[in-house]
Amino acid sequence: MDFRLTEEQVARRKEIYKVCEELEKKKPKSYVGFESQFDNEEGWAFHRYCAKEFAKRGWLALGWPKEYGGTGTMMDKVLLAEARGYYDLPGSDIFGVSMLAPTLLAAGSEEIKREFLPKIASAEVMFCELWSEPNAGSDLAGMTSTAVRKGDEFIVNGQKTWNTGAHYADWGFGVYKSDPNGKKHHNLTFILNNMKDKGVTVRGIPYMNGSHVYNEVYLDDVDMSAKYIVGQENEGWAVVNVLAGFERSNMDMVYGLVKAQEEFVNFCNETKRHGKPLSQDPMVRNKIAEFACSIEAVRTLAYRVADQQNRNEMGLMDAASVKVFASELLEKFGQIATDLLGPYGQVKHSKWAKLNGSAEYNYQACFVPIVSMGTNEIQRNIIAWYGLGLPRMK
Amino acid sequence: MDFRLTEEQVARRKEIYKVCEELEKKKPKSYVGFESQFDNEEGWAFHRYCAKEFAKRGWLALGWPKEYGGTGTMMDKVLLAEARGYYDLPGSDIFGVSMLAPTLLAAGSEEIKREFLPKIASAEVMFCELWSEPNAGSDLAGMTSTAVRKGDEFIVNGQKTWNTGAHYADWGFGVYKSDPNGKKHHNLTFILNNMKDKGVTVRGIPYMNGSHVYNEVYLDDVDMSAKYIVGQENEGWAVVNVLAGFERSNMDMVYGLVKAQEEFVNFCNETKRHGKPLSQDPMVRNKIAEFACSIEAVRTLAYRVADQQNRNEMGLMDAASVKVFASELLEKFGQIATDLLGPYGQVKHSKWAKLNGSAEYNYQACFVPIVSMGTNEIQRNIIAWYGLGLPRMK
Amino acid sequence: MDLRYSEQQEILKKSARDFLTKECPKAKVRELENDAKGYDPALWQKMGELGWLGFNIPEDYEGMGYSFEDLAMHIEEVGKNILPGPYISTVVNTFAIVEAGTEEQKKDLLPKISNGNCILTLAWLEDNGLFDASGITLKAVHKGNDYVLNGTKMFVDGAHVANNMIVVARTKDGSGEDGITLFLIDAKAAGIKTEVIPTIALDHLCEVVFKDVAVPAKDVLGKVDKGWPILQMLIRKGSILKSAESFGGLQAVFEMTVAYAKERVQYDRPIGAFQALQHKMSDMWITLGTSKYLLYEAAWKESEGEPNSKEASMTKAYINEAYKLITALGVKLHGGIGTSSDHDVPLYYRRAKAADTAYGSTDYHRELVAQQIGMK
Amino acid sequence: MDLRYSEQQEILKKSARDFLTKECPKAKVRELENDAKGYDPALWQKMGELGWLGFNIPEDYEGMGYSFEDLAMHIEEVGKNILPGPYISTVVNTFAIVEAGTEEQKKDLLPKISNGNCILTLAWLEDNGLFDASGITLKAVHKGNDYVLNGTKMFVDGAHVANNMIVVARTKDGSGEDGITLFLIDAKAAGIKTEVIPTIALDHLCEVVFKDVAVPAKDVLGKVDKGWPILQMLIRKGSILKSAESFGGLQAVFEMTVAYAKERVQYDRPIGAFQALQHKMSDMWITLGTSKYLLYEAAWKESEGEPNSKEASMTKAYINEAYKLITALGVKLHGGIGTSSDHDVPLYYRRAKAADTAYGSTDYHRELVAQQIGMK
Repeated sequence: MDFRLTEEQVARRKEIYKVCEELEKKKPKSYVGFESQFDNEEGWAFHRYCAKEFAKRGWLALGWPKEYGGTGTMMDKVLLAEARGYYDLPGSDIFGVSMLAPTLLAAGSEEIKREFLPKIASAEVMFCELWSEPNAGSDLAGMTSTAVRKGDEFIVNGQKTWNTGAHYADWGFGVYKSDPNGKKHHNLTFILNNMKDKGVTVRGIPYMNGSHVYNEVYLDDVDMSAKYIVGQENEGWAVVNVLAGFERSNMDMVYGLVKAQEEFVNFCNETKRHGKPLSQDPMVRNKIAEFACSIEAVRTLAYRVADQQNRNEMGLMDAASVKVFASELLEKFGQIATDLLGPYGQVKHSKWAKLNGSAEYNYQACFVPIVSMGTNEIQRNIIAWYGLGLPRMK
Repeated sequence: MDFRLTEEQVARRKEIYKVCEELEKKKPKSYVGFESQFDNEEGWAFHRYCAKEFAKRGWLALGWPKEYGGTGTMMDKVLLAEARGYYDLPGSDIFGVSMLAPTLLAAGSEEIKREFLPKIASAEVMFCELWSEPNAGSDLAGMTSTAVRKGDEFIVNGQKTWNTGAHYADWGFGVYKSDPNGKKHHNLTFILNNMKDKGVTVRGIPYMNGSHVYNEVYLDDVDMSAKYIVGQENEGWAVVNVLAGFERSNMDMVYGLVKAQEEFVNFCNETKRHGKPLSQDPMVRNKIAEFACSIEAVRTLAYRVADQQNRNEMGLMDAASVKVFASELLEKFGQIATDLLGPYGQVKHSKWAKLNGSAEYNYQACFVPIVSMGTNEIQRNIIAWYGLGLPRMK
Repeated sequence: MDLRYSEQQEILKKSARDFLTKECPKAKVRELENDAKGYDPALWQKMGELGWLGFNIPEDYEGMGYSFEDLAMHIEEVGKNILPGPYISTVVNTFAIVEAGTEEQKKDLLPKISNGNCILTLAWLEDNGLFDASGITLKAVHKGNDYVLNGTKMFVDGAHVANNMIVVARTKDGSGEDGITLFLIDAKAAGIKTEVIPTIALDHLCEVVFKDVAVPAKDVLGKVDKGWPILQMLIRKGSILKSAESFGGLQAVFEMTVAYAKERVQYDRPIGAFQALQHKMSDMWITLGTSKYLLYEAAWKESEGEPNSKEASMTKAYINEAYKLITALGVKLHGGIGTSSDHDVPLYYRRAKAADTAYGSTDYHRELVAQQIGMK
Repeated sequence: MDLRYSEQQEILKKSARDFLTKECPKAKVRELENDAKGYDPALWQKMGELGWLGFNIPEDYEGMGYSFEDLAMHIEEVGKNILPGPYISTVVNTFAIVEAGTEEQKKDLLPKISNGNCILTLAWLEDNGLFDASGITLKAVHKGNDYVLNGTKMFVDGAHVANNMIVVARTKDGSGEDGITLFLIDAKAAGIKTEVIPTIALDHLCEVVFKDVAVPAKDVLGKVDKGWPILQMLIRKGSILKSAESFGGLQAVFEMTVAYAKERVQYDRPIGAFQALQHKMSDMWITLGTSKYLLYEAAWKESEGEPNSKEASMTKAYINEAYKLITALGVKLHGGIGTSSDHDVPLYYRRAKAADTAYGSTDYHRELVAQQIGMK
């Protein structure tokens, strides 16, 4: 094995960290955690600002083919995720950059690639995902929204839900039932639409901590152009699967944990309890060390995913492991950190908060990675069925 | 609520503890834990000795109707289990006293009750259970052993497995397929048999720590008399369910934990590490205290089960909770205790062992209560289906 | 031995349930989270009329004189429904007056509390966040007939709306248990500045700054320098009652989760048919059972006047963790919908974190348990 | 970056696998547990012939001179199969001679070890059970040209069959890291008494009593009083290699469990179709993945000569717990059959407990991690 980055990668890493370190200084005060980019105007503006800074450097098209404006490598993309995670920065549109772009590259028409890839690479257009429906969460088979073809257009009706950032997004990508009589897996169409289109209504679903991340999106007779179909008409299921195949390394989440650990260690060194630094409490040392071991373990596995992606292997099962493990580690850290803060564990971002309120923030925000992008329960099913070859329940 | 024992119960408790304290002094050195009664001649002799002592006092017929020699109350039975657990004593045949006797009382013919109840109460006869088969573990539907009726006899053939103590037991009780064409749940017969019968072969299955607890029992053309049927012919399934209904409070396991905690606390007080008693290590204090909370929690719940049994309510779901929780607590204690002993955690009962080797013993023996009497997984199914009313998988 | 709620207790519980379902629906709970006061004065009045605020006040002082166990069962229902405001604080702190107050203090305050005209809070913790005696540093200096208080208290429940406040202060140099004195003061006294701290449960815990607050000597509660045992008593009773509240919340989340699992269909079946989820709900059930009798053993002993500080600490340490764990599971079993503040489960999840440090954290109580199981 | 086994490493692993499958079936593993020696001399000879005992010995001393990473991968296979006897001990302890031995010591012992003619063990721990320097109390007193050793060592792997032994002794008063000296001695020297301790893995760890054992000064390994850094190096390398063994065991149990779940039918379906079991096996898979790269990062750094004591301790602390957890799960997923000594899973379950304290327990290594992540 070889864990070493090439000299070029080391240099790139340094460059990326430097840019991110600078950007971090411009973070608005209200930006308290990884979902703050969606929570308010300031957060979204900062997201767009960072995105522009990255775009300038070609960092939103890392690993793409040159002909579509690609720069760098898949590994560079991982390095950017790492640095963004470490500094808790937005700026890379998870829907546009991480999900749609590779899907378009794999399954989009030349026309649609030429139209949208540059807009994604330049951070001109931000996307949202129109996916789950009230009765189709984990299971897309329950989908009821419809797209009825009329010449060059589809008339789309229905309700989508859990649409992260849909209240700020410029465009959306979604799947709709396009053939009421079609067989399962051959009755959906994958279409892009402008979120400003007539008939699109976005309504916020407040997150448990009061922040605005999720939305419901109502589609009433929305005209969507057939030229924005990705893949084939009625073959949206296949496109969904292509998209699901572009699992991320979750390096940003992992490096968020790395940073959280560093900050917590500093806090323990600086905070005295009963006249001694908290860091000298054997129980605290043991717990934080245990946590550090887990972080390092998942960090190395995330690098294995990156390594696989870099050689165009998918590593889907390892990626699922990273997703499950890192998100549950975040949950555990929220618990440990709030516990160790004693009564201060409950304090929200404010002048009284320790660690800028991050412990309380994680205590609630941890569910975002746990239940989104295929809940961890679903991930465990996937590992069991496709990774281990265990029989699927009937 | 009222947690107080009556004055009579307090006196009975004192009496039982006293008898058990005396018996404990006679424990052979080779008796290292709760399954030692089956492991060797010495253990089994001690089991029979204790049983005789209990029988003398009428303590093997606690809570039975007076007409069958019953003495005392169901609560007294619980108190005996408590004291036996605390002093880690055998003497109450789990199969005869705890399972078969109440089953006979509920479903046996007058004749069979008159024959066997006195032998159980006097500790003359010890039973084993002939239940699981190689392809019928949790699921009795896979049972293939047969009992073919010939006049007043059944000719029984087949193989049983996981038969605790069958190598010492005098009699067995089992279920066999008695009607090859009968409908499911109406094709089994529940019969008692003498383990010395011709055609009965017992072969040990060594437990992971090398001790002899379990057996396989081969039945080759064994004649079993029809007068030893419990319930109706072909209606053994109903009897099995009656028997399964006599869940125990598991008070013995719970009080085994109570004792383990006491011994461990003493050990920590007396053992110095880095010049200080282990009991002053904040991490040790925290872990043992956590464990103590859990023990007290399950102890109170076990008393709730006893309380229900005492008023002829079954409390099956609470009993399932106690079984699952206490057995997994024992597993956890095996882990914590061996960990805290450092390199001594791995040492078996010997002159080098700390705490008489109990930590290493529990580290392995914990699986006995976890996988027997319906594995904890099955218990969780039962709670979900019958307790919470969740739909059974198809 | 009879480990059932008595018939009378069942009636008590049902009446609390019915009242709260009607008077304090979740819409009101949400509204009060962002309300300046954080409680509903009209509702408080009604509770006073029903006797809820005088459960533990002797009949001589216009209270109901119920047993501690009855109170715990009542608070179980309060926790099941959620009731915003310093209700439990007021009830718990009242014990200090009942057990340690002078006749004058009792006559003055107990009827008011019982009738719903007095909110009583406790100014205990400080910015060091410690639960033991060494955490008490706020100074009360004897000057003439007064004591003069200077310092800052943290996490004081509803201080901004309280009428009276028990202040835990140091009247002697040192950091031990001796030299701590309780003062029963007017919460609006001159020199007191109160600010609401934003907390996870939005439960209006306050920072209270004392600047030269003069307190007449007659307002000492109990004896000078000997306040710690009274505070310990409050911590013990508060631990049990807070655990009763949490246990109610546990049940609510359990019931909601099982109901949702029966109703929500995915992959052509209710999600409650999935074994992985079933087993988690079975674990919730097991946790409920183990919590319940641990709690009521402690409560029953408190009623009977039997020593129970070990059981109280065990209860608090165990249920603290159970509540956090089960509510987190509840969120996850609900999936996306369980993460929305529009849903009820997160209301309990956030309160589980808040409950966890009220009257002492898990680690604090585990240390008390360690001492009482003989760890030297 | 390339986080795959190289082709050559795959070959190395396959040849170890094939050899052990043939030469060390589980029947032999069971037999050797209760054998007086605890290892198979004939097998040891063959391993010597194959070069297994000289993997980490430079070619100049008749070794193979493989990289540390190759060695770890080889040992992963050893752990997967289980190989009774002091193999890992001999390999790890050899590093002390390679890195700190005199030319004479090297010439004397390395070829013998490499050729399978010398079992080398380490007498480190004592009855205080401590892993840090303060645990070393066995005294070595300078007398003329000799050192005289008195004291007792515990948990010495295969001391009863070892040819040579590295003894960790105190040559200066105190309990710190300074004043510790390593002696490379004949394991059969006069005054040494050895007894096998019954342990969970029946792995023939010994009590070794030293009574006036005279050791010539030339048998000091490294420098007098400066043995601790060498021991630390052994602990670091041993931690990684023991973790590699455990990681192999983890895989074996995982594979057996998944295979059994596909094959065992209950309620008309393979038990692997039950979601509760599926999710546990998914968790096993996740644990395998996280263990693997943590381990090989540490091993790779060791090969490259990069500082890795943090990673080595993280690996040991993490895989210790993973191995115990996953083997316990393996037992439970197998149900009854998994609890029998006739079955292979308990072989690994018992070894997981044994592995856990070899080269330092989880808590010991977590403390080292705490120091190295900046906890003051």
